[in-house]
Amino acid sequence: MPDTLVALYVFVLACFIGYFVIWGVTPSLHTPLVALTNAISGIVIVGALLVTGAESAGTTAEILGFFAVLLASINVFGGFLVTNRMLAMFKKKDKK
Amino acid sequence: MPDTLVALYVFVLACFIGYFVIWGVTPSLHTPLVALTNAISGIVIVGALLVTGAESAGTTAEILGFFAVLLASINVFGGFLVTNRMLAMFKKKDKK
Amino acid sequence: MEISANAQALAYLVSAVLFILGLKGLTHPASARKGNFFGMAGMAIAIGATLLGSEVQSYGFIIAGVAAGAVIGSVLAARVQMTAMPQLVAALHSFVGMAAVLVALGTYLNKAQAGLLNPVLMGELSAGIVIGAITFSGSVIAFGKLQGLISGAPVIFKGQHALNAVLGLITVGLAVVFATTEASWALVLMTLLAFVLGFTLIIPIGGADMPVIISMLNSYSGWAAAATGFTLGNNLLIIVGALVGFSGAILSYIMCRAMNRSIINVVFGGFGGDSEGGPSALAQAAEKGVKAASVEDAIYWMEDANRVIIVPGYGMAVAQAQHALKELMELLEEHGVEVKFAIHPVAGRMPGHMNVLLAEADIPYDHVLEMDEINPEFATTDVVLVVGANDVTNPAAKTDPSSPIYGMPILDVAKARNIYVIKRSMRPGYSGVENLLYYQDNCSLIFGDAKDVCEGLVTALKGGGH
Amino acid sequence: MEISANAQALAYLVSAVLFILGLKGLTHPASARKGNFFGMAGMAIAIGATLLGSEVQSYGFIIAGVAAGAVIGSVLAARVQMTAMPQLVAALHSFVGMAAVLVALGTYLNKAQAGLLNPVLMGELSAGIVIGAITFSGSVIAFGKLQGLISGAPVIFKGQHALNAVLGLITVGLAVVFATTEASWALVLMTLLAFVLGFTLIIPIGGADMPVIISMLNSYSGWAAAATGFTLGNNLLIIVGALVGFSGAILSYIMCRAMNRSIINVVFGGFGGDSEGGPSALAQAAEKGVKAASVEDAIYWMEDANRVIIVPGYGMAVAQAQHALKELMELLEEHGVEVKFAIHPVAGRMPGHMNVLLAEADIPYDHVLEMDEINPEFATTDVVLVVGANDVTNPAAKTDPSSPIYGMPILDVAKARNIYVIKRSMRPGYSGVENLLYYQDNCSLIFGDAKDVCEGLVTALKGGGH
Amino acid sequence: MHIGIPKESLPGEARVAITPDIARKLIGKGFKLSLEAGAGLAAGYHDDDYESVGVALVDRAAALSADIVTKVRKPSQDEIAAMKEGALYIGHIETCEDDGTLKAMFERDIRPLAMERIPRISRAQSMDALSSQSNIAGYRAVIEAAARYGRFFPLMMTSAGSAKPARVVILGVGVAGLQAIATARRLGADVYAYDIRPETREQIESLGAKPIDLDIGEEGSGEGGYARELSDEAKARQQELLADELAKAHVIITTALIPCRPAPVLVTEDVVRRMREGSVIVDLAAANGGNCPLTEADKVVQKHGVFLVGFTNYPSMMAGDASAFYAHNIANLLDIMVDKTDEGLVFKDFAEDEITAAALLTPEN
Amino acid sequence: MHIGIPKESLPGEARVAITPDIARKLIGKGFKLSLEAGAGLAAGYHDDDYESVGVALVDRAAALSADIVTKVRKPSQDEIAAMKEGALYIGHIETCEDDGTLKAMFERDIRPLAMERIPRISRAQSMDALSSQSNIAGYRAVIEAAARYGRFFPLMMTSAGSAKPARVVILGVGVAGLQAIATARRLGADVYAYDIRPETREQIESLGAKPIDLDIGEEGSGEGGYARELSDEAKARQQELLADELAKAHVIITTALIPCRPAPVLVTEDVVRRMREGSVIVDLAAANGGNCPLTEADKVVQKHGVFLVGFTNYPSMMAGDASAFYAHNIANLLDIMVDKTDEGLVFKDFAEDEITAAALLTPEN
Ligand SMILES: NC(=O)c1ccc[n+]([C@@H]2O[C@H](COP(=O)([O-])OP(=O)(O)OC[C@H]3O[C@@H](n4cnc5c(N)ncnc54)[C@H](OP(=O)(O)O)[C@@H]3O)[C@@H](O)[C@H]2O)c1
Ligand SMILES: NC(=O)c1ccc[n+]([C@@H]2O[C@H](COP(=O)([O-])OP(=O)(O)OC[C@H]3O[C@@H](n4cnc5c(N)ncnc54)[C@H](OP(=O)(O)O)[C@@H]3O)[C@@H](O)[C@H]2O)c1
Ligand SMILES: NC(=O)c1ccc[n+]([C@@H]2O[C@H](COP(=O)([O-])OP(=O)(O)OC[C@H]3O[C@@H](n4cnc5c(N)ncnc54)[C@H](O)[C@@H]3O)[C@@H](O)[C@H]2O)c1
Ligand SMILES: NC(=O)c1ccc[n+]([C@@H]2O[C@H](COP(=O)([O-])OP(=O)(O)OC[C@H]3O[C@@H](n4cnc5c(N)ncnc54)[C@H](O)[C@@H]3O)[C@@H](O)[C@H]2O)c1
Repeated sequence: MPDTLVALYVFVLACFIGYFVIWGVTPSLHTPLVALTNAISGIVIVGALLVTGAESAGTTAEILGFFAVLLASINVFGGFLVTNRMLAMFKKKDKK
Repeated sequence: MPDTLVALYVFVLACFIGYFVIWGVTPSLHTPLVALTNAISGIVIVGALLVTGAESAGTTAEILGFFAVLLASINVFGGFLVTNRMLAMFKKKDKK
Repeated sequence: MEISANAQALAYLVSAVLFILGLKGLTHPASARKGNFFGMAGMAIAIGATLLGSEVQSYGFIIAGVAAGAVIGSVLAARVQMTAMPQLVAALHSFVGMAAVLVALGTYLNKAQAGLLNPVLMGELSAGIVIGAITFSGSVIAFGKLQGLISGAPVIFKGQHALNAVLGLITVGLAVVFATTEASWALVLMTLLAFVLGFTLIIPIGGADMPVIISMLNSYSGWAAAATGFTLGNNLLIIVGALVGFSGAILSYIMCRAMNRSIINVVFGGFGGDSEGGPSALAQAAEKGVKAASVEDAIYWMEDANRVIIVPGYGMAVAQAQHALKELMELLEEHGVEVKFAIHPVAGRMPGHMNVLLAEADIPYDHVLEMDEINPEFATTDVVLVVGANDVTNPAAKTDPSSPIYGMPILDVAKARNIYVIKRSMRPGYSGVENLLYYQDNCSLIFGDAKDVCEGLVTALKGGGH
Repeated sequence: MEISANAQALAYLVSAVLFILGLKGLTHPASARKGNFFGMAGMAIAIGATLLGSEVQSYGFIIAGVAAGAVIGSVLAARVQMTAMPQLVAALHSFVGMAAVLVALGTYLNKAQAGLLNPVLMGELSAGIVIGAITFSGSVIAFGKLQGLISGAPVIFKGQHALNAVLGLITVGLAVVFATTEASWALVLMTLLAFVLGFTLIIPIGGADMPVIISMLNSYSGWAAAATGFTLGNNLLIIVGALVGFSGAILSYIMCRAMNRSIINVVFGGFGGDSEGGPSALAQAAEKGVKAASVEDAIYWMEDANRVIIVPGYGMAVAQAQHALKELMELLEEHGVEVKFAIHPVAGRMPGHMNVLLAEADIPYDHVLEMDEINPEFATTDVVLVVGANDVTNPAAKTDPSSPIYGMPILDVAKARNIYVIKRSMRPGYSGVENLLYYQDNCSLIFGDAKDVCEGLVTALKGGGH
Repeated sequence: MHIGIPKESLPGEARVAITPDIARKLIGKGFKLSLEAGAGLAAGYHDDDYESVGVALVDRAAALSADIVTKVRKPSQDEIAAMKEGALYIGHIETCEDDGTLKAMFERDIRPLAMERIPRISRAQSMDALSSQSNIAGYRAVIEAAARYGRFFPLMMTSAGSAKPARVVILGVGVAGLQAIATARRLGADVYAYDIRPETREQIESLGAKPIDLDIGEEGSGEGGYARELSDEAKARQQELLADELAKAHVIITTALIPCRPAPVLVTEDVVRRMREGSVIVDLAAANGGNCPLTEADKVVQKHGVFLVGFTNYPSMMAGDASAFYAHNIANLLDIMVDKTDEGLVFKDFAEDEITAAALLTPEN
Repeated sequence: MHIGIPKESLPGEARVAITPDIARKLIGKGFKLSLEAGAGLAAGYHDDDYESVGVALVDRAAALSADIVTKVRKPSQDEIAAMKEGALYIGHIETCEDDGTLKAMFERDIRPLAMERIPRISRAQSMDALSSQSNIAGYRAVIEAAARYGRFFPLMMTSAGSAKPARVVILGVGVAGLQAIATARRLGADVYAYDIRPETREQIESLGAKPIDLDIGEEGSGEGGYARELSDEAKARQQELLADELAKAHVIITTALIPCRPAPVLVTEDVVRRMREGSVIVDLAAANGGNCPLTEADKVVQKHGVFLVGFTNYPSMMAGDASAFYAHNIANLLDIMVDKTDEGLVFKDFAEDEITAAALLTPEN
């Protein structure tokens, strides 16, 4: 199968998973869930790495890439930590 | 990506979909759902077709394949029709 | 006409999507028929794309096979009695299992001929054969049990789990031998052992658990298809196989949960003891030929009914289920269902027992009718829900002069279209006589405390997944 | 160390699986922290595998970028006030959007240099740029509104939808021009227009709807990542992008449903009229700075509480919610929660109003306490559920000598750890004065008819998804 | 077939054996009905109502000389004397103590069907006047108690302080006791109940009240759903164990009866002395000596600060519904007694049906 | 500060102004209490109970000569004469019709705090004796009705036929009316209610009863939550529209009052005539002329077959709880009237607090 077709397969299947995965989320977790999804969307960092680190990358691309890496990693680190802080509020005491 | 890896990707993603897809099924649909899943598992017919119709197929393979096609298509036809019959019982009258 | 590999791959993708939508559709009555249709469409596209692809070159056997299969399958499906459906599904399963075995063997032959064998491939082949074979013989046993050819009783023997474990290990060992040495004796032996394993795995399981087992075998057949997909490098088979495999497993789990059984217990028949404290209400009912039903079954009919009559009795009072009944009434009315309460003059243990409790729950007086007023209405009523009443609904009072309650006027519950009775057990009511109502075709029992069950009805009526 | 493409692909698969499990984990409080951990692990594996792969050859910029990003991100996350979380998330979104734009542009430069451009690729690039740019400027607006830099009021102007449609069409047109002609002016113009589009799409939307919009922008950023994945032929980006894109969309939908809003209305701010009959309860609450909560939020705290005190008032009587409260009490007790009813001497509209109704619902007398008995207990109570009571909980009676209810003894509800108040609107009670309780940090309002909400609490307490 | 309905002669008896509704039904079945003028008045049924459904209004003598005479209370010697020889009498006979009523009837060849003898089988429930009237007594007993109790029954938390709910104890959980439980619960009292028959425990709970458990070492279930008399030892134990529970009560309603035996003493004088000023005891067993020895039949007395209500005829206080129920019972009984033939209605053989066989008193049984 | 509690002198008045419980509280606050011996007996409170909490048992004269005299009912001329000059009197004064009571008090410089003048504001609710006693009247009215009604209140389906639920109509939905609704509903009656104040509609429903809607073309809300008098035209319309609803009723409980005005006539003689034999009307407005003109104050009469209950003092029938509530009201009022200083308790300026200002009657107001 050509790569584009593979990509399509993968894309379609992933869409279904995206559709199914979060039904039934507790409303109090809506905000943390948004935060986590946001952190995960920091996955563009992979793209940024590939652009920046590519052998063929020119300086312009490298600089663009640098900023992309910077922004994406702010998002990645900030996102996960924020999620963590939100979830910390959800720690419940044990019943006596 | 080599084919086997693609297959693995596809398999893993499909497993997730399989996991998610039927939660929340109404109990009265358990049996029809089993019947439909059964019909769908008749998809081995694709394998059977490929074996039987392969250019390289020897007679033994062809005969094996013939039986495989036969059995699988009994399943396919029988399965969908049975599901249909079960679902027909679920047709409810309209309220006056 | 022949289509390109890309076109075929696209068609397969469409087909896979249709199967997913099909399964999803079957989770809800409203979309179920569309779901089945999606399934059919997916299958048609899959078969069409395969036939039009470049791999398939000769059509003789195929046409013969499909034609014969179509005829046999359609006839079977059309002819079978509704009550024999489970058997039919079991039989169909065995076909899939056998087909998977045959496909794997055929692939082996083809690949061997083309000199394309390698350990990974042979491993995949072995998986296909073993799972297919287990599916086959397991389904045959299930069929036999359901059809009554084999005793439905669980066949439990000492060391059964050890035996299965040993058989399983040997089978895996043989698969390894085959994959690494290409020894065909290993292939043959493995195949045979797998058939035996299917037999020993399923034979211990009792008839009551067969629905779960069928779903489990379904899951196996999915995995077999997926294994076949790996051997053939066919993504459609992989997707659909995994889909069926995983959803079948989940469905088995869901069914167990609904029956309040542990899946481990069901799948490894006779594991641990389910049997403390005498036979369960369900078992007793099964023995007597009385139908047990779930809350969802009752709701399914109630929410679409024009009229539901609720018949409360002493059990409602014991369970103090009146408040839950009030809520049920309100919800049903929101669904446009007319709800009435039918009060037998001697329901409960004191005159007016039901009236006190229904008034406490604020059920309006105009919903509460006496026997004489309501009796003519039962015949045109869609669903009667009997909540902990027994003697006052017993048709024996009219038909059996030898019964101690003969001559007592009763509520004509028996004449309704569907009757659901809530009680905890098969024990009789105050008068100690058996209730003939429960043996009627249109009557099912929901076992449980009246309050719990009524609350369950309320939840189910509100519920409905996504 | 450099890893093979296959190893990298496997690592990517593992990473994708971890992301899926992470999202799934976040749907339930019990597994949420594990979910976040899965997400982190997935990200670490993804970054590691990428860096170790053969494509990445120079590390200077990368290390600088990651290091700086890590510091900035961590500091931001650690410093931000809990109340400013939504702004932070919006800001982070804008970064992802911009990163996606930059990556697409960088890819374009790299590919152009390597002479690998083709229409499909450029189409994918355009998609990445446009979606990324919309995400960026949209998020910036959202940030501004939340932070109070821009007015939170919906900015609705005539022809707004037409304008957006025209802008959108032109952008798509430019993308087509770019993909077919490689004209870089088209690329630049398209990028700029996309930024504008993000602005015009989000500016009309009111502050109250921002949570939904953030989730929606989240979804956009996912699609941007997926588009990038297509350009780079990177399956991980595709999977994760699709995952985030789709689940974000679903989450927006779920959030709208929970708020009883139509998603169309929210996303296209000011579409159709949501505005018949004055501002909604929620909107009013938001304006006044009162927290609204859902049934599930309350249940989340209640089911784990040691003690829950229920304070019924006239609203309970109006809604006739006593039976639902009884059921709630029973369920909570099954969960091991101690439940008490606190009766204010003048709750309702007649002496003993609450007593009559609670007795009707069979709530045992020993659960029903008078004000003087129960007041000392509030301070050590985990959750107080105020059901249609208002004046009798108003701290103004103690603190505000100018209040008409000053001097009336009240229930010390305000001292409890968590307070949930069920009422239909922001309207005051009998005395017509505003209740200061609602502005406390530990108090949230659940809007709705008391009976419906209490039944909802019961269902939620029984429920619990899969 | 001619049914006569004389006016009840017992002082204070307000019921009537047949109501206009039931009269219409019976006439429809082919009976001829004659009512002593004014017989229904005390129960709220006017002569006009009877006349309009076809009942003949007659004088006392005419009413008594019908083929079938039906009454609520046992016939007086005068009434027996006024009846036709060979007539059928349907009503209570109250046969426990022999006061010559039966003898007088048998002498005049009058066949008495005793309503209190209807067996307690499912089919006979609709003819069971004991149940239908006990039910009324149970309800009414609570109303009387509430009317005599100087406080609230329900819990009431008000800005002028709280009224604690009345603690009501019901002794004897037969038909009357159950209805008393239900009614007291309705009014919001805190209700406890006790009976020697163990099966009543679940029944008490089925009305939302709390059973009192005593271990008296004996079970009290007798025949036909009735209780049996306890041994003296068990009686003493029961009194002792009950005392503390009862002393806490604000209202006690006793309904404990054993057929044709003096009522068991459950509330001793000592208990009465320990009860709070203004408490109320309603003793439904007053006619049979009372479950409390201080009760005086047909009177309300205050002793040791406690009101003792000793009425013996609660159904008559609710004569409207009580008569309607009783008339229903009579009509249902008549239903199984006659056959419709071409020559009109004829009696069946009373010995053939277990219900009429049990209710019909003959010199032999 | 010395509080005297004389025995109520009005015939039939069983309440007492202070109960032992409240006496303990007041003594704890620093008051000295003297009770006329036997003052609490009729309400079930023994002299011993008072003595044990520190109340001095005194004779009538001593009780009347305290600094503060508190009673339930208005003071008689004798009582006023026996009081100390300059004393404070707390109790009902019933000031609508001027019978010289106030004049006599002012002459002797006695300062009367009228309980019925307590304003109906949130803070004063705990001192509002009108409410606390009306509440009791509402409950009791239903108990009286049930005791006089010869049938069941609840629906009862039995094997001896069904008793239909009593149709109860409550007229006037103030404090008493609401409690009557609640109590009748508890007993299982089919309850309808009507008031001219439109806000009562929701309140009626909040107790599960059914509001009766009439279009009389006028709204009845007056000041302070009270009703105002209707125009003659509206009155006539109201009577007419109500008639059909009322004629169907089996029990009517009327509570419609307008402060210091004759009670509005809601149940006409014609309606009474149309009601079923044995129906009951309890007229809580009997003291003010009655909502039904046939009612006779303080009597139960039967007219046109309907029982008319005209008692005027229901709280006294439940003297135990009524006294407790009243005593609570008094204590809460005393609470805001005095300051604790080193020299013991001293009165605050009554004009400063809107409650005491409103309740204190002076020659000027
Ligand atoms: N009304 C009167 O005045 C009076 C007086 C005395 C006797 N009786 C007699 O009582 C009988 C009344 O008839 P009925 O139909 O009301 O009652 P019934 O015939 O006694 O039947 C009650 C049923 O409720 C079920 N039950 C008990 N507790 C339950 C719970 N917690 N949850 C769910 N189900 C429960 C019992 O079955 P499980 O145990 O399997 O749950 C039983 O089958 C008649 O025979 C009548 O003659 C009536
Ligand atoms: N007890 C007495 O004797 C008496 C007599 C007269 C007056 N009062 C006065 O009445 C008040 C009693 O206090 P309270 O706290 O019980 O009542 P409240 O202060 O009147 O408040 C009732 C609350 O219930 C809410 N509500 C009404 N219907 C509702 C429904 N169907 N579902 C959910 N909520 C509903 C209302 O808000 P929404 O409209 O936003 O839903 C309102 O805020 C005091 O001010 C007291 O002085 C008492
Ligand atoms: N056809 C039927 O099925 C039917 C009809 C009517 C009544 N019954 C049953 O018959 C039974 C008796 O009813 P009843 O009301 O006529 O009884 P009853 O009037 O004879 O006695 C009243 C109650 O007093 C109790 N009692 C007697 N001695 C006692 C003692 N020492 N201490 C405490 N309690 C004592 C009895 O157990 C009984 O429950 C009930 O169980 C009733 O359900 C059945
Ligand atoms: N502090 C407080 O907030 C407080 C305290 C007590 C009472 N209240 C309110 O004061 C109001 C009056 O209470 P009340 O019981 O003392 O009133 P009341 O005894 O003066 O009158 C009883 C009822 O009769 C009604 N009525 C008068 N004329 C009528 C007519 N022609 N037809 C029908 N109904 C008529 C009145 O509207 C009133 O509801 C009530 O709303 C009560 O809730 C408030």
